[in-house]
Amino acid sequence: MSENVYKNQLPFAVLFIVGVFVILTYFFQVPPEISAMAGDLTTFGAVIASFGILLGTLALVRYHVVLMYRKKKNWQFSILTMIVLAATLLTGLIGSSRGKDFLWIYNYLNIPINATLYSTTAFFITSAAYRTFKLRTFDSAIMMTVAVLMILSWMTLGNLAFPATIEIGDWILKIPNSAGFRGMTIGVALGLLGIGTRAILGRYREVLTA
Amino acid sequence: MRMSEKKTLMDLIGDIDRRVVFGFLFLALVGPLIISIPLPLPVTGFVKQYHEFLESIPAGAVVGFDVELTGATDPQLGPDLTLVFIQLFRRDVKSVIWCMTAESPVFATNAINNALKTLGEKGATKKYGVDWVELGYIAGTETGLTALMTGIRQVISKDMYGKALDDLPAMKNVNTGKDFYAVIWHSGSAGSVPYGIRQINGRFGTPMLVAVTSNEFPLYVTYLAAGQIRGLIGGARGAAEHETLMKTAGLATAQTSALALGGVVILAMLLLGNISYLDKRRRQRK
Amino acid sequence: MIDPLTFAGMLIAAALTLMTYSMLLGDQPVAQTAENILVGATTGYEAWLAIEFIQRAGWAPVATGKTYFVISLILGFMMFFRLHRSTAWLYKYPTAVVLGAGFGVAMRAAIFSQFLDQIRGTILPLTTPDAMTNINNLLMIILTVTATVYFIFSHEFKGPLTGIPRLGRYTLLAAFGAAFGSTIQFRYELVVGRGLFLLRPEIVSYSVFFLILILAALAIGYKTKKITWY
Amino acid sequence: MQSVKYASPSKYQFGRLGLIVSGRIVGLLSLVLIIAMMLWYMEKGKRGKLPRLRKLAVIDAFPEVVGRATEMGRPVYYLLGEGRMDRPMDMPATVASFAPLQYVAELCAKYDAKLHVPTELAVAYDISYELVRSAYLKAGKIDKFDPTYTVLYVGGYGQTYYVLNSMWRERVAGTFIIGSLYHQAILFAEVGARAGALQIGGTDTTHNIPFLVSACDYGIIGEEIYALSAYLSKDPIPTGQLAGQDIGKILAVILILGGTLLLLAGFDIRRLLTM
Repeated sequence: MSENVYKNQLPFAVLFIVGVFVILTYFFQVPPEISAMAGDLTTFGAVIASFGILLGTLALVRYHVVLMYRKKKNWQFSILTMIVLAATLLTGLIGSSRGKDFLWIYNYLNIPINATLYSTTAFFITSAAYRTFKLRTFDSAIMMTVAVLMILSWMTLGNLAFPATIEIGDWILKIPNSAGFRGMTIGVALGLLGIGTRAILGRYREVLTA
Repeated sequence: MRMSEKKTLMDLIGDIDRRVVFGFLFLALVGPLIISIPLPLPVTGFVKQYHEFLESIPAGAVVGFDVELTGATDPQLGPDLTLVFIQLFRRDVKSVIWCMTAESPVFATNAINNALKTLGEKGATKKYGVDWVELGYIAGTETGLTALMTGIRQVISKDMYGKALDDLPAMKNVNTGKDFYAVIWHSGSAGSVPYGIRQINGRFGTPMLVAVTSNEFPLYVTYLAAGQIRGLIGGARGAAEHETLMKTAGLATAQTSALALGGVVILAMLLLGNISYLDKRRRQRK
Repeated sequence: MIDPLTFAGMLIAAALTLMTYSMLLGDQPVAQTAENILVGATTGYEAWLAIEFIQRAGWAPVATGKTYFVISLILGFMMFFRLHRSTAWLYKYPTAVVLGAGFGVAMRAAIFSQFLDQIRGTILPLTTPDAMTNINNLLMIILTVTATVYFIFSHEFKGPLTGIPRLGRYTLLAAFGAAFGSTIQFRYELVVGRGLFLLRPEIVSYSVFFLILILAALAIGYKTKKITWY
Repeated sequence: MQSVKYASPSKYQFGRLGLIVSGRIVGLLSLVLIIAMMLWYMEKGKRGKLPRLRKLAVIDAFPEVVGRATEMGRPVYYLLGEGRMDRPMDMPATVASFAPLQYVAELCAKYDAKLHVPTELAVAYDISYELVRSAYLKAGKIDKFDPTYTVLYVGGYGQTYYVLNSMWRERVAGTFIIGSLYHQAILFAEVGARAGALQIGGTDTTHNIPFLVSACDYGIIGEEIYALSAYLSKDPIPTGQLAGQDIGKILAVILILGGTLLLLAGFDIRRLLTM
């Protein structure tokens, strides 16, 4: 067997077989054991991804160790990262993911920063709107007008000033908004089918770096 | 930035530093929580319907109560949950509470304690087991709910605090979804409302009232139109309207004022940006 | 009474919340501290959950008789061969399984929920008793069709037909505007939520203290040029 | 969103065919039709008959972004978003992002721009690492590929925060934000814009497209991210994929318009679609 076969061709064969198997077992009447196998393959995927996470974590640790070892700029922060990382893993090891200490880290370190980070989107949306929503072209005028109408429709002061905004807002959400996103959803589904077909047939070589 | 001599006012309002924008927005969103700014608030038909249904529940009736709050959705739904308990206790309606999310029971307990505190003397007369029962966390999402509504005692025999259900007076005539006068559903963004619509309203015809986060609100309007739910409240805005109807200005009202001021900030920024842009374009054309 | 550990947690959470908001000023040590804590905490969290998942979904079935689950463990382990360059190509096999299973499920689901259901939802009656509903339904059909046509790649519309994709483009822009405008509300509510947390009676005095501390530290930093102001 | 409105197709029972699971017949037919059309056009492409494609302005912008970064001597960031590889409905957008990633890596290697690919996605991390590495290897500039830094895994939401701060820190000059993005979309795009980057952004998560479209210099809308790989590919055959997709769109339009007309005539084909 030449090197190219098991390095580049066989993986695509595996991709093809797994993909076609999962699709066919869904549409055709097959014994329950076989359709269960298709479900198990998805679980396999998740298990493999979990190994991938461990591998990635190792790479991140290596990156920070290199930073600390070479005393690169701001290397002190890497110590902090590594301490928190080690503490999280250690509390998990001691009491599992339902343990008190593990949850303490999750509740008081992960959640507050994460929720705050999520909420900063409010600020960035506002500044993005200020920076880009200009009456430059007809296109941007449409987008901006609809956005302003939507803002007025959820704003209590907007409702008082223009009582019609509530109904206009509902109508925009119900008709043009759903129509636009529906057209887009149909397109996305077809794009997904297209790229999936190509990947399964081995015509999308980038996915396995071949 | 040293070029400011040459800049006109129009240029300045078109190029405000983003940190200034952030500052204004932060003040607008957090300020009203510290200093209460009462802003006028129109009450929508949705909330009126919700409120009127609660007012129509006869004293002594038992309602089911599903609470799905989490840390993330508590700011939006918590105020209304407290409000509903105040209303139920005031009207001497009994409630049976269950949760299908593991972290939710504590939020229900908190809301009840807040309601009892707000009611003062009337609150002191309310007793656990007589006026409300907490069943705690029920596993299994829709399947779990189906089983619970088919026969509560087949699923659990004790409440959250380990007391036998048969010792609790409020549970005396309650065993299935049919035995509730109504079911109130406080859902986060878990999207559990359809379970209730299928398994309680669909099977037994028990009326349902629903409170959801504001981003989920549009999804459930259709159920209201179809009569599958009898009242719908969306996010803090809905709770604030409910507060207006109950004549108690609280957290939800403060939140709604904050949102209104936030809206003013973004509209003002859009206006300034466009005035400056149009002015620039006019000058360039000359 | 709150137990001390919970209380300490809430104080830390309040401090971290304010430190994270300082990120809005630009990159500086206060925000970097919060960043590095979050990187450590989430990477650790994900890694530990991955270990538990491997144990639960990969190893437990093997132990209870479904021996073929050992394949998932072997495939997973093959990922580690990437650590050495000469064996790196072995990672392609597990990756192929992930891609195959993923695309299989995605394709079979998309054809229903994202394709047929959307079509079904757009076939609407035009002869209901309510005239308004009829107009809305007609608009819905026209706008959906034009928005779909907008994405056609292999055909360029010419002459009066250019109006079709153009109307589709306007529909999409209106939808974008609507999503933009309505999302703002939810995002503002998130800030309000964080504000309510900081203002909880038991920690509000500490929040103010942390805020002053952070602002003072940043002011000194910017004043002494230790931190650059962009 | 639709799942709330419609019951899953398998709930409907319209007789039983022995071979095909009931409720999935129309699905299978449409899937077969669309895939067959793709294969047909790919076959045609092999014989040199390629469909003419409409221009996608963003394609020409790729070299521009990298070239500008080279001139300024500042880095290029490629962000894959949060479409986890073990979640089938999120994964395709991430996979669609690999072809542009390879292209960007090739450009960066060619023009000596510094590339950074931080990601929170486990398996995608491995794939992009190998992709970027092989691009540098082919360009003969493997010394420019930093094995610990160029492609970096940062777990969970820590990645968002890391990217935001480091985009500022390094004064990023070009960002590519392509994949399945949720709330990260506006964060990345706006911070990148403030840091002075030229940006290309696209996602298929419908409600976050507006933020990328408004905050980036070049927007890629919905389905276009799946088309990118075909546009960028040097192999002419993948364009057949796009022609096949177009047949799918025409099928959708015919079904919608025809279905409505039939409904006017009193015949409801919506029931047939759930067969």
